[in-house]
Amino acid sequence: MTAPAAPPDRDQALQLLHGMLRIRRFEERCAELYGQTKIRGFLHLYIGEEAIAVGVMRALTPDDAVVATYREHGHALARGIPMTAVMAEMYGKASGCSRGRGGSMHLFDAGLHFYGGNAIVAGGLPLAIGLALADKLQNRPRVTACFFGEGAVAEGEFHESMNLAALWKLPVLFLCENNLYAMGTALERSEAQTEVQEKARAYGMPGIAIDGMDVTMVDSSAQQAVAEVRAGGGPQLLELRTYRFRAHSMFDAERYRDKAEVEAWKRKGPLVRFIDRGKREHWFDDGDIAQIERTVSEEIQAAVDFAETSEWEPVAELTRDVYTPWPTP
Amino acid sequence: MTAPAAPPDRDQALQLLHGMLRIRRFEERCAELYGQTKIRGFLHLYIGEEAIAVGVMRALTPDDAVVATYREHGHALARGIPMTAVMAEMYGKASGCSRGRGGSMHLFDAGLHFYGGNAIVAGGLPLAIGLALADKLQNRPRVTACFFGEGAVAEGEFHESMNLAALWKLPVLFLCENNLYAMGTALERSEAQTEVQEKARAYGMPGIAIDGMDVTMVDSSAQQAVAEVRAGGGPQLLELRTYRFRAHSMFDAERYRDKAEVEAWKRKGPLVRFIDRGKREHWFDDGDIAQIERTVSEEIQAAVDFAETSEWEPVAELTRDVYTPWPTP
Amino acid sequence: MADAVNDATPRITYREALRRSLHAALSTDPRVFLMGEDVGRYGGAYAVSMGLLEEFGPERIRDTPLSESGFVGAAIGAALGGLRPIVEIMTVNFSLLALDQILNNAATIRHMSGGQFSVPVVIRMATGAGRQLAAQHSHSLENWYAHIPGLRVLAPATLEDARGMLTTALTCPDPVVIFEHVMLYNVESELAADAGAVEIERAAIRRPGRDVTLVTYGGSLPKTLDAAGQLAAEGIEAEVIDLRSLRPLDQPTIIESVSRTRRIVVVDEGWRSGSLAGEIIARVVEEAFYELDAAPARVCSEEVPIPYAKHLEDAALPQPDKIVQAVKKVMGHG
Amino acid sequence: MADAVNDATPRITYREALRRSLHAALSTDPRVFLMGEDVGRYGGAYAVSMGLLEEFGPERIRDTPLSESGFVGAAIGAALGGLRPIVEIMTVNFSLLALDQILNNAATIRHMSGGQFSVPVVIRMATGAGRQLAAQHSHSLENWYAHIPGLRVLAPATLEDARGMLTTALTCPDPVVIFEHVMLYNVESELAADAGAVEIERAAIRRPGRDVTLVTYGGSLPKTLDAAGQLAAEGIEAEVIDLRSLRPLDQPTIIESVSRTRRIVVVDEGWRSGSLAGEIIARVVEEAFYELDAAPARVCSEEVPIPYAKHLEDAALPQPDKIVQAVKKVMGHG
Ligand SMILES: Cc1ncc(C[n+]2csc(CCOP(=O)(O)OP(=O)(O)O)c2C)c(N)n1
Ligand SMILES: Cc1ncc(C[n+]2csc(CCOP(=O)(O)OP(=O)(O)O)c2C)c(N)n1
Ligand SMILES: [Mg+2]
Ligand SMILES: [Mg+2]
Repeated sequence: MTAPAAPPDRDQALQLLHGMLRIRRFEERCAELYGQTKIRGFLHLYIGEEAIAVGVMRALTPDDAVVATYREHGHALARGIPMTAVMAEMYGKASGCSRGRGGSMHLFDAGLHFYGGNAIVAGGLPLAIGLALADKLQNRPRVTACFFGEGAVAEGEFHESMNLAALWKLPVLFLCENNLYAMGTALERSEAQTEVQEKARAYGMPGIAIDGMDVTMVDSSAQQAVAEVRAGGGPQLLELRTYRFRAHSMFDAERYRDKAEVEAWKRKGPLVRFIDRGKREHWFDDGDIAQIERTVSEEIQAAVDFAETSEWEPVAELTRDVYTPWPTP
Repeated sequence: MTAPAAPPDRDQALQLLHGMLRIRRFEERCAELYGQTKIRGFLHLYIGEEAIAVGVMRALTPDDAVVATYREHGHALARGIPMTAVMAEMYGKASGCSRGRGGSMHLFDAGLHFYGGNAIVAGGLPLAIGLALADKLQNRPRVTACFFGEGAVAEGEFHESMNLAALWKLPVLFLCENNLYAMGTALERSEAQTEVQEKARAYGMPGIAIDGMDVTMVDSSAQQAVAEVRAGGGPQLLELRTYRFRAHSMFDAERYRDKAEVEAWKRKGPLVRFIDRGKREHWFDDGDIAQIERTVSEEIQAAVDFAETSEWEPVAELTRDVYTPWPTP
Repeated sequence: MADAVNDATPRITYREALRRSLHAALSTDPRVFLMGEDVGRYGGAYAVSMGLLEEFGPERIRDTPLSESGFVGAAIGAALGGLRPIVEIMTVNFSLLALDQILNNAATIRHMSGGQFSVPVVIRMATGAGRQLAAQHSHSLENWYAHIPGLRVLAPATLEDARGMLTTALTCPDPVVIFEHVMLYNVESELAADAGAVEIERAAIRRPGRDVTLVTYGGSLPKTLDAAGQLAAEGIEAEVIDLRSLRPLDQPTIIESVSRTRRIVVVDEGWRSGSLAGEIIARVVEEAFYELDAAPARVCSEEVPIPYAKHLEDAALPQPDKIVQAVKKVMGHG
Repeated sequence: MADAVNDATPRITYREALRRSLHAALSTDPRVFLMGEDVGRYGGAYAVSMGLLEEFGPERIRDTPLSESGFVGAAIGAALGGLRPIVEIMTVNFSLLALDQILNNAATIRHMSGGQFSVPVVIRMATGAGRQLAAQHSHSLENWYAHIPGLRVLAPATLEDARGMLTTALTCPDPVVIFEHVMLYNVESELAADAGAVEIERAAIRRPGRDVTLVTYGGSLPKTLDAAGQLAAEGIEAEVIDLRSLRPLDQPTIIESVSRTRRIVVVDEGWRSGSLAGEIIARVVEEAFYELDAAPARVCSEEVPIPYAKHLEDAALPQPDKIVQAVKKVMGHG
């Protein structure tokens, strides 16, 4: 059922590689900065799952909407929020993309239709329904891409949202990032039926499972799904099979899974695989990779510098933006 | 997939008829009493759906648990709560089965393991999960029968409860009383997938649809399902196809359905059909029916007399039973 | 139908005032739509939206499945998407199922995004007891909502406010929750043909008086006015303040009144502990402690799940006689 | 593991005190089991149940899917079915998803059934801010729960209470909600080897004083004691009351103290409007108006979704310096 992945040309391949490496290195730096207490609160790394955000975002137009979770650095960067603004947000600076209010879990960008960073599991799904409903009622040919983990599938809001989307034939693309664990809870300990895409059928919705570690496969599947949804075919569910290489958050001792399991998955990681293949198929060579690494590293350093030198929001501004300025009549 | 309905013998047939007529006439009287303002608040009549409560309850043992909704007079009576106590509850008297606190929507009986009368749509489902979990953890061979309307299927709690029951292989029998409407909302306007029993598959749970207007079919299907659940086969869903002949509650103008539709369903009603068949197959005759009507009418009159003459709870007792008497250590 | 709507009948019900307000909004702003359980074909559980489906069609008078979290969240999303949704939660009792969406999304997204988004959603719900609907269907949880930064919370107690608050709320860029007390729907009074938007941040003095300030809102206003009438017959002139807005609270109006009367009784159908009444009293003593001549008092619901039986339900709720007693005690005539 | 549990190390953490309490309950009562998200293999989001799965097995240390309403309702049902469930809701922030079950079932079934059923469920949850977890993960909604008739609500602020309240709650026939403040888990102090059940209806005076009464609970207790220390250095002797039980409230202890000190400041991490602090003040002025020499005051959270940035989060929450200032103002030194 999955679309055949058209091999990328050299430019596309370099873009995909750049997109993934950029997220990977950014997050590696974030982990270091966390150790240095520059970043605080919860920090959920996307390392291992980069192919999904990079592959899916390519399928969207600037007008489409994105709803993501607390594990959304990758989505924010791939969508185009400047790395400076994202890093400043992680620092809690006023120049952050959420003015320092949100931190790692709540990245927002109105111009890019990036509706957060939602830290309540499944809490973003109803929002996606509403965004898509607004598009439908206003006859806008937009798609809302709604990301969530496989853990969210157990929540009542998943069920309610899937049904509403299907019932009202809304242009929503549900993207279930199935990394097999919700914190320490393996999928088979949370779902009676573990084939997530099977759930879609209970709502009469098309649903397929994709290898989420293969960025070209994600890319082409997302292209096809987005096109169908945009054409008015109603909502779809893509289950993206992936794995998180790091701990759930910086507080997680990972007692629930074997090192060996993690290592096995790392060997199937989106970057190793794409680099292997890209070199084998001569899309790029080591020189290209080194060049990308340099660009990325410069971008990251610039982002850190920006964050470091940005101002703190004055405390006097604490309660701004609780309400929108509005004259009572 | 449904069990073949073994024809009842004369005794069984009379019991089934008596069970259904008793609920029908009781509720007809309740509607009158509502007009006389003896009964107040919400009154949700089960008229048209009696075959379900009567058929299912026969399959349960006294140790089994029942969880019902606000449309539960039929279930309460069929389970064995004395009609006097039910009627007194509708009057709000201290002798009512919930001491006048609950009214029509909240009939309870601890001795009969009748856990209410829940007026939050789908609110009883998680309770049923817990009751079944308690049975499982304590190795009690009990079944929890959980009734709900097809409207409840859209609620997140339905989804969460179905999954928990299936995941933990709990002895719950889910009984979806599909009367096609949730207040004024027809099933096809609330569910993308209208085959309710199909939903069960999303949890890897067996689910079948039954003609809920045929009491013998309900009886035999429930017997089989209860036996399988009790034997440790895990939860099951029975969808019981039925129709409510009266308005949703006493406030409903029924603008959402045609009189003709209602009339057509009435002709397929559980009592007409069972009486026709019973006479045709000589399970009983008009004399038997008249005899049952007399018994029922006497029981109802006795219940009304009991309710009329019962005492009101003294106002001084208002806040009793908010907390259980308990010595702080 | 459309004609009847614009017709200023001399006396109409609170329900009809709400309906006219919905009708006017739907007629004038194409971004406005109404969604909720049974708002369409059924006409609304409390018959507020009767006839609107026929006039505005099923896209704008949108019946929803029983999925409170889902459709309230969808209304929030639709507001983010540029519409002006009015979402009806049938009653406050079911709003708990949607509370996560209201608190963690509607009220929070603006601040959490650094001010990038506003969420102009209006959430209407029926509230309160008095119809013998028993414990699960008789809640008064206004104070929970009034606790939430980022929300505005309104309680129309008069026909003018039933007609006007929704209109104003729809011009507000932030989420507004409107509580309609179930005992008010059938209340009748006159309503001017040109009734429309009202301001939504100030309390109103519904009856002036010099001896004691009675502060209340929503479904308790008629009871409080009744009590004030009885007190007047005994020579006690009570000033009755209708809060109208529960968040923000119009503290100046309350303080000004109390500074004149030097006595206060708050009437609130919420359970006493943790009631909005407690908040009002706290504010008054923080702000005007030395203006008071007597200890403040509250008349609230008893701390019990509301029982079905009429005499028990009546005993559980604030009633005019309890208000009269509380006032007399505060006046030193207790 | 089992040995370590019974070992009275001189200093242990609040977290460890909770763990010992769970361990003792699981060891002594076969009806007790623990359920919740990640309580088993993960060891608990705040590591409270670390090691219990290995000792008691997956039936009694039951990991649940992310289905708050479902599994909290299941715990209520299991309590009806004769067990003594302890259900952990990872944090209060997610408890909104289960609030319908808690209010409309756990708290209500006893009364609504005319006293036929009790619901002996214990619901534990982490609460509060201070770890830079931002708006959706920093709520303090204790007062919402304390509003609900039929519940008991506890806030252990010390190791003795962390160890003992759960034990007592498990003997209680009614639902008990226990709030564990996230900033307390790492607090260390000594705990007697034989520490066990504590009574759960009375407030405790954590520091005696004659000049002003500071009422607080949970995560604000250390801040309040800190402030009291600073005040003492300036000659102001503050009495610090730890409420311990938020429902029922131990009004006599508060009134007695205030009658001596004649001044009160309430410290509460809830947002100011509709806070538990407001309720305390209302009760004090209703009951002991004439005992007060000064207007009561509160130190609460600012009315803003809690921001991520440390300096903003700090500014949003009660802090010792704000408490000191509030006390000085109440003392007339402001
Ligand atoms: C409603 C709710 N319950 C619990 C949590 C705590 N929590 C945060 S992330 C998480 C795991 C979610 O797993 P999944 O959806 O698979 O996403 P992943 O973290 O694997 O990307 C949990 C339990 C939460 N944030 N919201
Ligand atoms: C959570 C919740 N939402 C809404 C309601 C109002 N309500 C009461 S009954 C009902 C319809 C339920 O329909 P269904 O589940 O099909 O049961 P039926 O009444 O047909 O037996 C509704 C919407 C409620 N009680 N609870
Ligand atoms: Mg996951
Ligand atoms: Mg129905």
